[in-house]
Formats: sequence, structure tokens, C-alpha cells
Amino acid sequence: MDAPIRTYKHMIPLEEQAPERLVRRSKLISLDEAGSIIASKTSVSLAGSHSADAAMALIRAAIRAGAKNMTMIPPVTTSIAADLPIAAGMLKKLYLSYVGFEYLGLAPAFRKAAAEGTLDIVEADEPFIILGTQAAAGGRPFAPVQYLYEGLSIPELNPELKKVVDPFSGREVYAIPPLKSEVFIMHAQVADEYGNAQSWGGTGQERDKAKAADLVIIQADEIVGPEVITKDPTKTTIPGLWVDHVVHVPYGAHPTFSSNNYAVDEAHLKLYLQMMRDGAGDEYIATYVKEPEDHMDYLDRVGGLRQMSKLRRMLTNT
Amino acid sequence: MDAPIRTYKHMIPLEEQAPERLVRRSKLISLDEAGSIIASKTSVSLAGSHSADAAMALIRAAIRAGAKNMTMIPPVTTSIAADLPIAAGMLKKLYLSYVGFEYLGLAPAFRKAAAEGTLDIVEADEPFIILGTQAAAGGRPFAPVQYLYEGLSIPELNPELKKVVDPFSGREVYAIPPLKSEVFIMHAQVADEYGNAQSWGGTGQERDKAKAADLVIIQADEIVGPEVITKDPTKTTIPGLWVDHVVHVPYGAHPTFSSNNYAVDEAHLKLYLQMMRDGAGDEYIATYVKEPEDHMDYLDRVGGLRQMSKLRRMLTNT
Amino acid sequence: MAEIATPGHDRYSTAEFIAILIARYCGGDRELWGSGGANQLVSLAASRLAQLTVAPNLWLFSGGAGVYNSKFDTLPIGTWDPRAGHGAECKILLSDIVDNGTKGRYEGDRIGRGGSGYGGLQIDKYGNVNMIGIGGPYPKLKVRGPGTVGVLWLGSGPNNLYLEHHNKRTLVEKVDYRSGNGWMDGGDSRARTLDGRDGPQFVWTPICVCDFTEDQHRMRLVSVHPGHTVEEVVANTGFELVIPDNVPTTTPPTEFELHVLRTQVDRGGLLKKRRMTVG
Amino acid sequence: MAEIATPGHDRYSTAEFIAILIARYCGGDRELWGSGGANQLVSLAASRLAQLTVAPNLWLFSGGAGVYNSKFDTLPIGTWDPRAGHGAECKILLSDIVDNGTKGRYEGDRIGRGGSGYGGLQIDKYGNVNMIGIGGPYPKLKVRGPGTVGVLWLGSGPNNLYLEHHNKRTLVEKVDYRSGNGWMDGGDSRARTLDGRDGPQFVWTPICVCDFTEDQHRMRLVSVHPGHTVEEVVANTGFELVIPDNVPTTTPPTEFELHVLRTQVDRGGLLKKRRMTVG
Repeated sequence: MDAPIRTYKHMIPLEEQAPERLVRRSKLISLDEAGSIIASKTSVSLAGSHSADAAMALIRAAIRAGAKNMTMIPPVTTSIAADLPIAAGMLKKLYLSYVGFEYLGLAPAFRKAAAEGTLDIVEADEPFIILGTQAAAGGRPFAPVQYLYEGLSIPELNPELKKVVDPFSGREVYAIPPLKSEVFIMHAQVADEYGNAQSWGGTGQERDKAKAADLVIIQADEIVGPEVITKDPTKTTIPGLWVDHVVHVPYGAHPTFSSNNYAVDEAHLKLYLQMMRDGAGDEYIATYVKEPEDHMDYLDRVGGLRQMSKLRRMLTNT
Repeated sequence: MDAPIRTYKHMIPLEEQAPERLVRRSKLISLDEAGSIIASKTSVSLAGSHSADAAMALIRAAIRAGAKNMTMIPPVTTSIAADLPIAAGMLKKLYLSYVGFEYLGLAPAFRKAAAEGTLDIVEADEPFIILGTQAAAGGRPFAPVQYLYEGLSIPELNPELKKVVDPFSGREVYAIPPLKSEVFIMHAQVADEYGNAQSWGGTGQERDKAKAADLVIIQADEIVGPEVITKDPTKTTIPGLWVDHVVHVPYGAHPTFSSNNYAVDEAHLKLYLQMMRDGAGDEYIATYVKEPEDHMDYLDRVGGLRQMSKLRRMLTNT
Repeated sequence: MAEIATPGHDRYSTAEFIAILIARYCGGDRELWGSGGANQLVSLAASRLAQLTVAPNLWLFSGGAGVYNSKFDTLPIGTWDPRAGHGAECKILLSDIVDNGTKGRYEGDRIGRGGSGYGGLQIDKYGNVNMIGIGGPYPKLKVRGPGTVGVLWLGSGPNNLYLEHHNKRTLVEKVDYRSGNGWMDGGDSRARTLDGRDGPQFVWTPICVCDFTEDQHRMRLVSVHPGHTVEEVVANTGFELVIPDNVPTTTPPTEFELHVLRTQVDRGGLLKKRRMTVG
Repeated sequence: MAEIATPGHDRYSTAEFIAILIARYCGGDRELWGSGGANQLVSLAASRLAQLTVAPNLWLFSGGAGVYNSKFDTLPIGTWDPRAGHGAECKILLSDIVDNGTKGRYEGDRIGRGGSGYGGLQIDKYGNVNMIGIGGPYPKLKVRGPGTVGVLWLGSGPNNLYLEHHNKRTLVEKVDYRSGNGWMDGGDSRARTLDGRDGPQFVWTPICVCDFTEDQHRMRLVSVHPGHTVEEVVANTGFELVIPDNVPTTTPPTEFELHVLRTQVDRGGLLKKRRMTVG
């Protein structure tokens, strides 16, 4: 056979193609690398639920890396995972469903930015975010809904919500636009270095958000070997082939819950709220986001191993 | 307080409302009852994958109960679960994605009905069934898709596929109609009497099909106690509150696989195909569907415990 | 605005009382969908209490964790608290909840609705709810709300409203913005717009219980809690409530009810600490 | 129509050979999406073989069971065979696959496409596929096909075609019905219609390998399997194949390749028994 033909791989026996060592590529990168990648994007989506399972380490890394003027597609309910980025000037635009601290109070940075008009708020809600994400996950043009927005204020306040005529009934219904993001970041309890991840809590928002994103970065409390993952494939909530990068950050969801791993640090959330309300937001960001040399330094600043062990105990104890 | 007010339940203390014994209602019914319920409907949807996890016991019960002229929304790929109902005259209309026996050959009853024009075939496919079911699961008016049906024959052959103008791009895209069913029937490996079910295999079609149906009936190889279900809530693929009735039928998926429980009975599938091709379809239906006194009698006719144990072994052995 | 301090409050908190009222409301044999929303601790406690006493077929949902029928005896701090998942029977996806909501039926109407409660910045006489904000013109809001989340599911069918603060700022003639459809503009406006879906049934507040009139669907006083008066209710409501001739006192919590609540549902005493106000 | 019996077939079966060809094609460091469709046993075996030898980052998908990276050494009877799940790393939903397909990208183009293969009742010179039926007018078909399933995913991006029977009834000038878009009507017709998505790359048949010309995207002969000739290929193809001056013989399977295939992928010898025909 002559040379050009050899360029057809099916003509080359496997043993001739076989590499010296057959090595599966690891997707592990450093927290700082992840932060720079996120900061280089214009839109980010998040998972988690309220003050649980937020990708806080990645968010702090992105702020440290100088993330600015980004659009955020948050989980349908969230607290510090949206409020801190707003305080740090990371966000220009937010799809709003719920941002608040519930029994601890309202979200200070969010309310300040809203009052000062420094944040572009898209008046959204649970179905807008979930169905919009679902449409983007499948590259579908929009998500039609009926008997939902009729009579509500959102159609007047949210210009991204349009109308379309249902070709089957002839009735006018509403159309939610696809919500894609350039990067999706999430917290998982365990992941392997190939991207297979187990999120033990949450509400499954992460699956469609991963499919709706150009790039997926996972932070995991623990990196485990393949034998842990293959023990039960149904436990893998995010298949590795959906994932670009994995970052190892023990207690990376702090100060929020990591489902079945450690509890929310309520005292730290109260400290955050107090400092934000007292106009000491920059000091908080300096102390807990910008100055820490690395994630372990951050953990030391919030109480170190003693505090982390207490948070683990709080969860497993009930 | 005067009497009428007492009709407000919030005025009546719990101890006065409390029943003698606080009993949670069981959803268990007999296979014959289930068959009659299915036979009383006009449309049925199925889950499973090819010759795996088909709700065969319920299908045989429905035929026995005289099910006729029904519309079937099958799993995207299936074999005897669609071919047998066609042979028995249970179906008037079929949403077609794939009906065949793969390496064992084509589907005899399906091909015969197609040739004789006795079956109304809707030319569908994987996305038509999955996205149509998804729309029905949410009571949404339709599912828009683009860059999918352009250039294909299905838009010409399937009048249920329409066009709609995407209000965001102004482009014309296709609209898949919602595919609801009056009853959804499925096979599960285990279920509790309250309807919480674990399907160990399959491709997750059962979740949206359950939500898209007015009534849900589950057949389970085993009925387990709550302690098995609560051991790991993430194993419950169908939440009990989606379910109306549960039927206990060991080896109920025979002659198809029950994932991780027992193997397909290839010899029986070959017998089925042979009899159908030899014009002995009525004899097959008499012997294996209509004459058996109950499910156990059916199992005896197909080899009884000896054969079932072999099928279990075949699966766990590999 | 005053912390509620009234006769009986040495014996129970208003939050405990409302939880017990909602639990009573859930009584019966029917399959019910209980609780839901993320921060509805009172409703969550009520559903668990009902399940343990009078509603064996109630499905207790912890929305934030996405699980059904948790077996907790210590109330979690939110339905998103992973501890809300203790002993659960199944876990669903948020998209399943969205499917229920857009379908306007909970599991195909197999299931009634029990202790699901919605609150808001503002609620008007037809039970419409506002979580967006107060004042305007939008987006220049005097008070920026936290967002609508799932309050629009009020439109999906017959739910209930729940208020932790009973005052004229919250109970207004007309909401500034509408995040959730109550009976809309009254009469048959809701039935015409939302495919005949039923509207809100009851309103639980720190000082009274209300429902809605049969035809106009205007909010109507049903009973006033012990230690409070019709006059107090009227004085703290920003619109004209329908007041029947006979307004009884809400049946107070019994020892049995408080005992079960405190020993099998809220061992941590979260509801004791819950802050509710009037005025 | 003759069972293939040619020199070398005492040493290997055509199915084994095609599996090895597809495995070679998958060689490289890139993340690949391998196999997929329900009854693509040859493609499944090829993907597993490639993963074990030359494609460490290939994601082996068993479509019917919905699992990735099974560790089987005995080929299951179908990708829906629960045994295909042995040692898998994750399980996905069919709706995830539909999302990939409608998005027209496999995991956002992170992932290339390896041993995914589509066959059909008919395939034409532009690689369009028909699974609906032969003859007409519809629905009066001479041959009723089993249905389209996921053949339309051919339109989602650059895939490959795979044929178990090479004859004029299957390889036709123009398909009677189009279930899957190949290069459509050739030229830039596909790019214009499907948002620039790339079309089929290679065609694996029992007697040869084809690809498509760069401009017109017409099917072109690349290599002919040992024991077969260009003339035989032409005689059994229902349209005019593009024939280059130099058509080499497909490199036959090596002992190493057959050894790994038979000891680590297909211990049950399913591919040995697989029936393939020419003419």
C-alpha cells in the first residue's frame, strides 16, 4: 500500500497505533486555574439549593481571578452564592428566581445593587429557569407554556418572555427562551478524575445545567478512585463525559451545606450579613476571598479543622 | 361554637379526628383487576427497552380482559410488548419508533397488520416519543425542535407533526404534539405496596410516561417492605404518589429480561416468532394468554420454576 | 409591629398553633400532597404532624431537598436542609415539580393538597401574592423582594396561603405586582384565564383564619385566634374583609396536639422560636 | 444473496473484521463517543476493543441500557441487555440522548464520534438512510421497515454508516423514504439545511470501506476487503460509486487484534456467528 492510504486509520493495525502506555486523561486542575477559566467567560450557571451545595470555592476563585460583568443563571433558590458575587462586582446581570437568606434575612448586596440600579435583574422564577435550561440543554428554540404567566406581572417586567401561537390549539401561549451558559460550575460530594461525579443532595438542576453549558467545572469534597464510582453507576449524577474540569476542594461548599457531608456554617453566614449591612463588605471580601493564599488558608480563616469537624458532626449527628 | 363551624376541619382537634387505627392505604390489586382497568381505557403507554423490562403480565391480563382498539405509545424500541397486542387485536393505532426482534428477525404481527392495513401506524421516532411525552408530562402545549426533521420523510408521513414560528429567531421550526395516555403500565424489579418502585434497568422513559398518564399501574417482581425502599431513596425511580395500582407478579416480565433479575427467554421468543409466522398466532394466544388460569399457570406453561431459575442464573452468571 | 404576646402564649407559640391548624385541615383518608416550598417550616411541621395523627396517606414533600416522606422528628432548618431527607422514600427532580406545576395537577389529580402554603410581601383581597417588590415604577422599587420562585404555582390549583405577619402593609387592597394568581380579579376571572383551575382555599395568619366567598372569591374571616378580636383583625387588614355574623374563636391547641408536635415533629423547638407579628 | 465465504474466513468472521476496522478508526487520545444505538453489536465490540488498545478516552455507550464504560469481556446480546451494564461508571436517561441529538453536539463538541454506526433498509449515494419501508405509495409498502428509532440522529453531526448486507437492494440510487439525513442531496445541501452540521464520514460494509467526496459528498470507495474485488463491489452497488485510481486492499486483522477481541471483548464469540451477506 502507498503512503497516503496509510493516513486512513482503519488501515493501520491496532498494535501499530497503540501508545507506549495507555493512559486515560485526568481532568483535575487547580482551583486557581479554574478561577481564571471562569473569569474569562461572560456567563455562568450554578446548581445547589438555597444555602446547600453551592460551588463556593469556585466562586471565590473566580472573584480572585478578577471575574467581572458576568451574567448569572442561579439555582432557583440561592443565598450567598449570588449575593457574594454581586458584592464583589462579578455580576452585571442576574436571572432572578429567589435570592435571600430566609430566616436569617434578605440578601444585602442584592438589595443594595437593586436599589442603586447597578445590577440588571431579569424577573424570572422556577419554571423560567428550569424550562429555559431544559430547552438550552437540548439546543431547542424555546419552551412553550400555558396557564402559567397569564395574569401575572412577569410578562410585563421580563422582555425575554415572548408569545407564540400553539399550532395545535391555535391559542396564544408563552415562550420561555433557552438559557445557555458559557460555563456551569457545581459542587459535588465525590468525583473521580475523569469527571464522573456524585451530588448527594440538591434537586437535579445540575444535570440540565451541565448539558446547557459550553464548559463544565466540578468542585468535589473528595476525589475517589474508579472502584467507588463503578460500585453503583446510578449514583453518578453527572457523567464524566459532560465534564471538562475537576477541582479538589475539601469543604469547598463552605459556608453552605454539603449534603450528607457537613452542615451550613450559620455563624459565618451571620458574620457575612453583619459585615455587608455595616458597609464592611470590602473587608469581608478582602479577608475571606482575596487575601487567602489558597483554599486551605481560607479554611483556616473560617475556623480550620476544628470548625470543619464541628460542621461534619452537626450534620451526621441529626 | 355552633354546628356549621365544626365543618371547618381546622376547628376540630387532631385527637377528635384521629381514626381508630392509622392505616396507610395499600395500592396492591390483583392482576385480573389490573387487566380489566387497562382494557377499559382507549390509550396505553409502555416503558422498557427492546426485549427488556416489558410489562408482559399486565399486557397479557389486558388482552385476557378483552382490550380492543387501543392506541399504544410504546417505548422507543420494543419487540413482543407491541407485537403480541397487535396479534391479539388489542391495538387500533401505534406510535411507531421501532418494533422488531433484532437478530431474531422482524415483528410478524406488526408487519402483517401493516401489510393488511389493519393497524393505524403513526410514523414516529425517538425524539417524537420522548419529547412528546415530556410535553404531556408537564401539560405543555407542544415541543419545538429545529435542525431535526428538515429533509426527512416523517413530516410528510406524520400529520401530527406541525410547524411553528420561533418567536425568538423568526424561523419556522417543527412542533411535536404532547403524547399523553389514559394508562401507563410498567415493570419494576421491586415496589412497596404504596407504589414506590425501583426499576433497575431501562432508560428512564418510565418517569415522564408516568407523569404523562392519567393512571399508572406497576407490576413488580417483588413487593418489599418500607425498610428496603427507605434504605436509599435515590433508588426509587417512580415515587409512590405517581402510582395508582401495584400488582405482584414474580417473573412478570417473561419472556423479556427483568434487569439484574432474570434473562430473556430466547427460546420462547423464537417459539412465538415461529408460531406467528406459521399462522398459529391464535394458538399461541390461546395457550399462553387466554387459557392460563392465572400468572402462575402461565409460568408453568413456559417451564415453571425450573426454567425461571435457569433464566435467573443466566443473568447473574455473566 | 408587635411580637405577638397574648393569653395562652405561655403555653404555645403562634407558629406551633398555625402548624396544628394546618395539620387539622389535612385530616382524612385521601392522598394529599403536603408542604413543598423551601422555607415553609410551619407547613412542613404541619404535614408531618398530620401524617402522624390524622392523614396516613399524606405525601410529605421537602422541596429544597426534593424528597418525599422523610421520617424526621427534629424539624430541619429548611426543606433544603439535607437533614430533611432522613428516612425518605424517594427523591425527585425539580423538573418533576415544574411538570406538576405547568400541568396544573399534582400527580394527575390523584392527590389533593394539604399543608402547602404560600406567603409574600403583599397579599390582596382575592389572594393574589406579590414577591417582586413594593413601589415603582419598576425597576425603581421602594422594597425589592427576593424573587418569585414558585409562588406562581398558586395558579396550578387549589392551594392555601400562609402569613407570618398580619398587618396593613402585607394585606393590601391590590398587590403592586402579581407573582402568584389567587382568585385574580374575583368572580370567574380565574376560571376563565386558568382553564378552570381552582384558587386558594384558606389563609392562615398569626391572628385568624380566612377563606374566600363562593361567588366573588373575596377573602372572608372564618375564625379568630384565642386572645384576638374581630376588631383587631379588621384594624390590621388593608382591605375590607368579609365578616360573617358568627365568627368563632379558633379552637386552641390541645395538650395532645402540642405533645405530639414537640416530641415527634419539632424536638428542637424551632417553631417555639419562630417570630410572628401583628400590626 | 450469499453468506460471505472468502479466503481468510477460516481465520476470522466478517463481523470480527469490521469491528477491528472501526476500532482502528477510533484510535487516538481524543475523548470519543463510542457505539450507541441499540443493536449495534459490532460497533459496541469495536468501541470496547478500541478503548482497551488505542482509545483510552473513548466513552463506551450501551444505548439500550443507558450506561457508559461497561467493563464486559463477554459481548452482550444487545446494548439493552442488562449485562451491558456490568462495571459501568454512570447511567443516563434517554432524554439526555435526545438532548444531545437535538443539540446536534455530543456533550458540547467536547467529544468526537467513534464507533457509532447506522444501518438501514436502504442507503443511497449521499449516505441518506431509510428505515421506514420500501415501495409505496405510503402506507402501502412492499417492505414495512421496523421504524426509524434514532436513525435521524445522523443529522446531528459527523457519524458513520455500517452495513451487514452489501447488495443493490440496500445500496440504492435514491432512498424511497428518508429516516436519516446523510449528505442529503449532496453539495452544500446539508450544510444549508442543518446549520452546518457535518455529515457521515465512513461506510463500513462486509466487502469494502467507503467515504464521501469532499465537494459533492458522493460515496467513494476507499479500500476493498481481502478476497474481494472492485468489480464485485461495483456489481453489488445500486448506484455509481466514485472509484479512485488506487484502491488498496483493506489491511486484514492481525493475530494481536483477533486475540484481544476474542479474549477481552467477545469471549462468547457472538461476532463469529454474526451473519453478513453480499449480493
